[in-house]
Amino acid sequence: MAKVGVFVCHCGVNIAAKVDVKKVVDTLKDMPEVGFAEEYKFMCSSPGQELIRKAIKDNSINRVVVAACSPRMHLPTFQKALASEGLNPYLVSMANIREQCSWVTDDPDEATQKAIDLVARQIKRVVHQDPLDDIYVPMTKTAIVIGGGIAGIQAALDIADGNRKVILLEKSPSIGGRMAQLDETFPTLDCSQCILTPKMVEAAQHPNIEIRVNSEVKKVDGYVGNFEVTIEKKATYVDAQKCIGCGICQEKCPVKIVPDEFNAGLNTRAAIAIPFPQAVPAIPVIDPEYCRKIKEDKCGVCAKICPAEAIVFDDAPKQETVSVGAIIVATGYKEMDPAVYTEYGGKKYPDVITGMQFERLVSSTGPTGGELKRPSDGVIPKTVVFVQCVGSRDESKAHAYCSGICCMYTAKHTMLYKHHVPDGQGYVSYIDVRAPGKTYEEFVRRAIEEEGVRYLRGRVAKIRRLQNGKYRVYTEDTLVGRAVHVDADMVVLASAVEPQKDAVDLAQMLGIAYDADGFYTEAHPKLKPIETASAGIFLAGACQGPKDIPTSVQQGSAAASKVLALFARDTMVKSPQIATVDPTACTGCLTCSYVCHYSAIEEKEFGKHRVAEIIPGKCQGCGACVATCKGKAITLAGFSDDEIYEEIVSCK
Amino acid sequence: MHETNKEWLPGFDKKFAELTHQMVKDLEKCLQCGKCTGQCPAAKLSSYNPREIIRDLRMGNVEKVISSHELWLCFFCSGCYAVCPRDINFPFAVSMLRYAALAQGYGWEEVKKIKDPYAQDYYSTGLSVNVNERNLGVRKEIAKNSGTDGRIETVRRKMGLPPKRRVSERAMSEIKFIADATGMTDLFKEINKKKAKEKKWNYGSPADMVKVKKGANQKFIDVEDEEKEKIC
Amino acid sequence: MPRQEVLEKTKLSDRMFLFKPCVGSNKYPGLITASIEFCRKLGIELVTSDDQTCCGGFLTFTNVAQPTSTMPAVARNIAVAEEMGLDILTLCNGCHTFLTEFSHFMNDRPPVKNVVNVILSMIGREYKGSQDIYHSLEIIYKLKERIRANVTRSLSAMRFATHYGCHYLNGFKKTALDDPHMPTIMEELIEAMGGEIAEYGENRTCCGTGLTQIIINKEDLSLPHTKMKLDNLNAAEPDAVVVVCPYCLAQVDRMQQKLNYRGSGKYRVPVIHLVQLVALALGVDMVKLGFEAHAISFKNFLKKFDSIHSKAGVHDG
Amino acid sequence: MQIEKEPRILAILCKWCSYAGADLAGTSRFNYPANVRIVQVPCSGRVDPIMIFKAFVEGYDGVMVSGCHPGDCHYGTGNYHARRRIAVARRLLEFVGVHPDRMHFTWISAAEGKKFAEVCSEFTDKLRHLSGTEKTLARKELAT
Ligand SMILES: Cc1cc2nc3c(=O)[nH]c(=O)nc-3n(C[C@H](O)[C@H](O)[C@H](O)COP(=O)(O)OP(=O)(O)OC[C@H]3O[C@@H](n4cnc5c(N)ncnc54)[C@H](O)[C@@H]3O)c2cc1C
Ligand SMILES: Cc1cc2nc3c(=O)[nH]c(=O)nc-3n(C[C@H](O)[C@H](O)[C@H](O)COP(=O)(O)OP(=O)(O)OC[C@H]3O[C@@H](n4cnc5c(N)ncnc54)[C@H](O)[C@@H]3O)c2cc1C
Ligand code: SF4
Ligand code: SF4
Ligand code: SF4
Ligand code: SF4
Ligand code: SF4
Ligand code: SF4
Ligand code: SF4
Ligand code: SF4
Repeated sequence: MAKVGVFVCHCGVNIAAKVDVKKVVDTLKDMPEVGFAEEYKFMCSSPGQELIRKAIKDNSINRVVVAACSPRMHLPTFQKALASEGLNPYLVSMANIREQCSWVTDDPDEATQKAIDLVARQIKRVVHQDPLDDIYVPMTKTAIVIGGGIAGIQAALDIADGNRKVILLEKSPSIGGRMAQLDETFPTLDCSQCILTPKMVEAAQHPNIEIRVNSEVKKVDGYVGNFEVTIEKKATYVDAQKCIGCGICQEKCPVKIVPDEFNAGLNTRAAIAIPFPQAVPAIPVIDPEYCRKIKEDKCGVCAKICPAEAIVFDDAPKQETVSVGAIIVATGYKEMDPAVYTEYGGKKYPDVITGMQFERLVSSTGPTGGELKRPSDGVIPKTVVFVQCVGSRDESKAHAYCSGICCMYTAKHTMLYKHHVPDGQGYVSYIDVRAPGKTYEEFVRRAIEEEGVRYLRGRVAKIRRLQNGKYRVYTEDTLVGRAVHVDADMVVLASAVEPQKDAVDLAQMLGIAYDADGFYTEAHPKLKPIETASAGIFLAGACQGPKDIPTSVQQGSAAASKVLALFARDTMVKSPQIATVDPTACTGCLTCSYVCHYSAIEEKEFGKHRVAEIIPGKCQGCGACVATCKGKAITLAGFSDDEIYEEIVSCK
Repeated sequence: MHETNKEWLPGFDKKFAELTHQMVKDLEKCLQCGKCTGQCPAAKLSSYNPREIIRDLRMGNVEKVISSHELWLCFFCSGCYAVCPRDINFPFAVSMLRYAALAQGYGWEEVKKIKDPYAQDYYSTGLSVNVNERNLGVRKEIAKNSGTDGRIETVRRKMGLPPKRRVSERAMSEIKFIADATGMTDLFKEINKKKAKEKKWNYGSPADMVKVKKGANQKFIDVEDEEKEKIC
Repeated sequence: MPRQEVLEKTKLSDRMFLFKPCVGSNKYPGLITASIEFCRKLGIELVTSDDQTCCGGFLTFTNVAQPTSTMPAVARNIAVAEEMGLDILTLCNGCHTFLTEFSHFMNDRPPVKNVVNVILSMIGREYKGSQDIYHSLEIIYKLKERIRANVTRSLSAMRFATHYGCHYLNGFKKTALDDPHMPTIMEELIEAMGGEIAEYGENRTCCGTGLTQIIINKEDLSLPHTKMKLDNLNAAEPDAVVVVCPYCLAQVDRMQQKLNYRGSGKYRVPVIHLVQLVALALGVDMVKLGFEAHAISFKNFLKKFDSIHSKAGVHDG
Repeated sequence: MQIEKEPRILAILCKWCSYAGADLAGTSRFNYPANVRIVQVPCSGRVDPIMIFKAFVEGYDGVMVSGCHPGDCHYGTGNYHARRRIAVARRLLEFVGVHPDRMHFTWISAAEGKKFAEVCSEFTDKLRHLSGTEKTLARKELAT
């Protein structure tokens, strides 16, 4: 038998000035459910709470209604009071007679009347409330970081330093990501490799980090604390255990026509190659599409010459499943292929290149050894036009969003250009310069004021190659309203930042959300920028949206701290206000599973039937499934039909 | 700088409400990026600037736009639409704006120029192009090339065709009916009678006014000089 | 739209309605005869009707008539083809644009369509919106392999520049067969017929007709613009320039004469419509090509063409 | 017991945005009609059309459902589910003879206390102007 204790608060004068508190108590104390009723000046104060504890002890009440402020304010306070007396904390309910009554009603009579009504409803409701137990979930305290760019490396290092094991998964042959390809970096112009390489080495040598390159996720099962991730390692045809990284194989390999990804396709490399000199690990991989041994059973030079006998031509992909408690997704971005920009020549003009290609052209480890020569004829370009927003802010051809980093790297490019070609003239075609980071605006001003770069406000309309080998770049100088053109030796397109090609596939494997463009969606854009809607899966770096290095690193560290916070406990506590399916009522239609944002609903066998089952670790308690289920087979603890309908019905 | 009246001119909005409201909505998408103007053939040769016209419309300077010479410079090449990152169909807007101009009494001298060769022919022959070659130079060339008198009628006959393309009686009576019933005929008459209002505005930045562009419209430059004070 | 999708949507039938363009009829009659003849060779019958008039849409976009007047005029022309149950083949970027745009407008807005049909009912016609409207590029490109197989007068050693004009590729940038900035279909067609390509930078530049600029601002805008284009074209030294629109044809052809007359240079690149070129390669009777109606002479062109063919021992079919 | 003749409103509010918005109306002392009764749900996606029918059967004159603004749902997409379900519910209401305007669906964020108070007042006004007959009819039908 439910015996409800009712406690009405004055909140100083906040409530009592409008609501006749005494009348409330007097009216309600005779309700059959009520076993005790009392008023007090400040219910949330220690003496106020003591009142509840005492009533539980002395009057053996087993349900509590506190009529006071908003439950958002003090529900936890009163739950604790119940718990301290051994009563289940979910057996308390609050009537909000301050925010919803005394503060918004003019007339004292009306207010009192409303308060009585509000409290009565909670008395009716609390009777239907069930005791609930917090959910504890055990967990595996190893994390996996998917993607070995700067964001992933940073996250892995921080978790490892926090003394937890972490697997750093990278699909390419080396960690480092896009940052490894950059020359110097804004806003300080320090050399990218100089600051990145030590981190890559540190990650490789850290006892808590296991780097797995050439590997991809194939399947993800489980939920926070207990994920099962199936990883596939691609065939590389080189035994990483044996290889000593001498590089003789790539020197001797006769097939030298493989487009060099690291150099953004500006040159070619051998069929067996270490991706770049500073790669971690520095172990070569054979490209089976080009290797003559694999394709036509000829050659075999590398195997003959390898001092470590590391070449294995009969290599095959291998799968393995690992158990982890948390996942960080740090798969980064790719640069858009500007081929759709036929007005800029598509891919027809050899000297119209992308930002990344420019990075490689000025890099000392690049195809020209750091000498800036244009691709078509090796001439040093004396006039270069840098075109911003190519593929960004263009919903017609590519993306509506702003890529965020290209304004800054274009300013950087103009400076690098001036450092390489002091007598050259750089032009930038822009719409708006977006430079809101610390010292960013100053950086752009430096390009304009000190390096004499001409910033032309107007989007490039078209590029035409001239007979003399120059490129005529047409635009409007919108600040004076005049159609103009510049004859350039080379054009650099700031091509948009795009999600990886397989971004959506991975998201679907992980059960995380992604936006219309394919960037992963954070749980809340402001307050949960690291979390995904799925517990235990976190985001870092440019896979969530275009980002520069500082922000990618910040997010890597933030994701690591989320993982460490999760791992600080031995088990996970979850709110018990989640949904459960009554398998005897469920028809197995699984409509509920379509509305669940957290993929918490799965199919299971129940006798001869197939029914829905809700995974407690995944359910977040939104109740969307409850409203969807036609058979009323689902109950949401804390917000059951009984509880809500009682509130609706018992209104007078 | 801007007109005080930020609304469409009275009458115009009522008549073309559906079209114009959609159009104005479309123009709101404009990024003012200038890609359109950068490739516009008319902008290259004159003070015409599609981006600026959009800007003016967005700021409510409607009368300035519809009373301008520039409104009548568009080639309708749709190059601006082809490059526009927001898919703004500007030539369509120009066409509508020209109706707006006419509704307010501007631009009649321009449509008069078009009406005479094309519309007149349409009304009398069903085709907007006449078989008579007005340009004697061309006729001379054709005569040379074909060994005839250079008239298209003759060439057509030589090809085994009737002297000019036939349009059936029925077709003629039908299009005349449509023209009469829908007010086209009246409009043709009106075009003849209309006296154009004097144009009030013209575009062009101060830089354009000092520097005569190669091949640019001399007439406009003159006007610009007169109007300089008004603009600055 | 990717090219493949447009091609799949393009339906070939053995009878089509040839929508006669005004300029094509009364200035360059070869366009119509060449079309009929080459299509006949490929097994397609092109049907025309004397009930068809000027498309009518033109009058709207030149602002000499209100859309409320031209909408029924356009619908009437489409209805003529619909009555025969034929899809429409246009030879003019303008006809194609106006017929397509107006039919979309009416199809998307049943009330407008109804009003138009009230007017049409008074002349005993009805606009249904049941037939497809095609640009000649779509049909000819779809016929590419058939054309390749039926070439009797190869265009080999002849160098052609192309001019696609504005309204089809630009105006229909989302639905046209090719890219508005870097189209290649005409080049592919020319190469399929054995010809060579003369590339020039201003390929995608407007011819200068500018719908109305040839009238409104002829001297100040249209002419200088066309001159600029022609100068660039001349530098590529083509044997002819191929167009897909009679308005472009008229502008490029006639303005050369005008500029020559004024002594502003020497311009003598013959201008040929794609249908004439296909007809030429497929061996259609030369008279039917109507080259004699062009202002710029085909004399040198044909001299070179004939000399190649007599060398190769090929004779007219 | 309610104030005679004043329309009675049931406001079903999501816990994260709209309930907090109602709280803010209180903290900011934006008065609104006293006949509004609030029921908290975790998410507007929890709202089942039956709740709305139940409310009309129980004699409410209007039902208001509010969740987070599109894109702001704490649970990602709950408010979109709600929007869809409410659209269906509205048609059903019309079918059984309840004026569809007696149901109001809106987005109120945690920062929109003022909006909450305004919506309550405007909705009350609107209900005052709607005649009661068709609702009574509906109640009879629903009850049987
Ligand atoms: C031309 C250019 C110049 C730039 N210059 C600067 C600069 O000067 N300063 C600056 O701050 N920023 C600059 N940036 C931005 C910088 O590159 C990014 O901020 C940074 O690389 C983002 O790091 P990330 O780790 O998030 O992603 P990435 O560097 O893209 O790394 C992601 C990694 O994940 C791997 N991966 C992807 N998918 C999978 C998968 N499914 N499974 C396993 N692994 C996967 C990839 O192979 C890659 O190694 C520049 C960008 C460009 C394009
Ligand atoms: C007009 C305006 C509108 C904005 N709108 C948005 C928006 O729409 N969206 C958005 O994302 N961001 C917005 N912002 C930015 C947003 O306000 C900041 O990003 C955010 O408040 C930063 O949070 P913070 O905790 O770093 O600093 P703060 O909010 O400044 O908090 C710092 C706290 O530290 C306290 N403090 C300071 N010194 C000491 C000391 N010595 N000892 C102890 N305590 C100290 C201060 O009293 C203060 O409470 C806006 C900013 C402005 C100015
Ligand atoms: S030759 Fe052998 S040991 Fe040396 S890098 Fe190649 S595979 Fe490794
Ligand atoms: S076997 Fe393949 S990888 Fe090795 S040297 Fe020959 S081609 Fe190169
Ligand atoms: S960052 Fe700058 S260049 Fe890049 S898309 Fe945004 S505005 Fe354009
Ligand atoms: S200072 Fe503020 S207003 Fe100015 S550009 Fe930066 S962010 Fe924008
Ligand atoms: S919607 Fe209800 S009946 Fe259908 S599967 Fe889910 S719980 Fe079972
Ligand atoms: S309550 Fe929400 S999170 Fe839980 S199972 Fe149902 S829909 Fe999924
Ligand atoms: S190209 Fe489009 S978005 Fe850019 S200025 Fe022109 S109309 Fe505006
Ligand atoms: S359609 Fe008009 S505005 Fe657009 S590019 Fe052509 S001439 Fe310029």
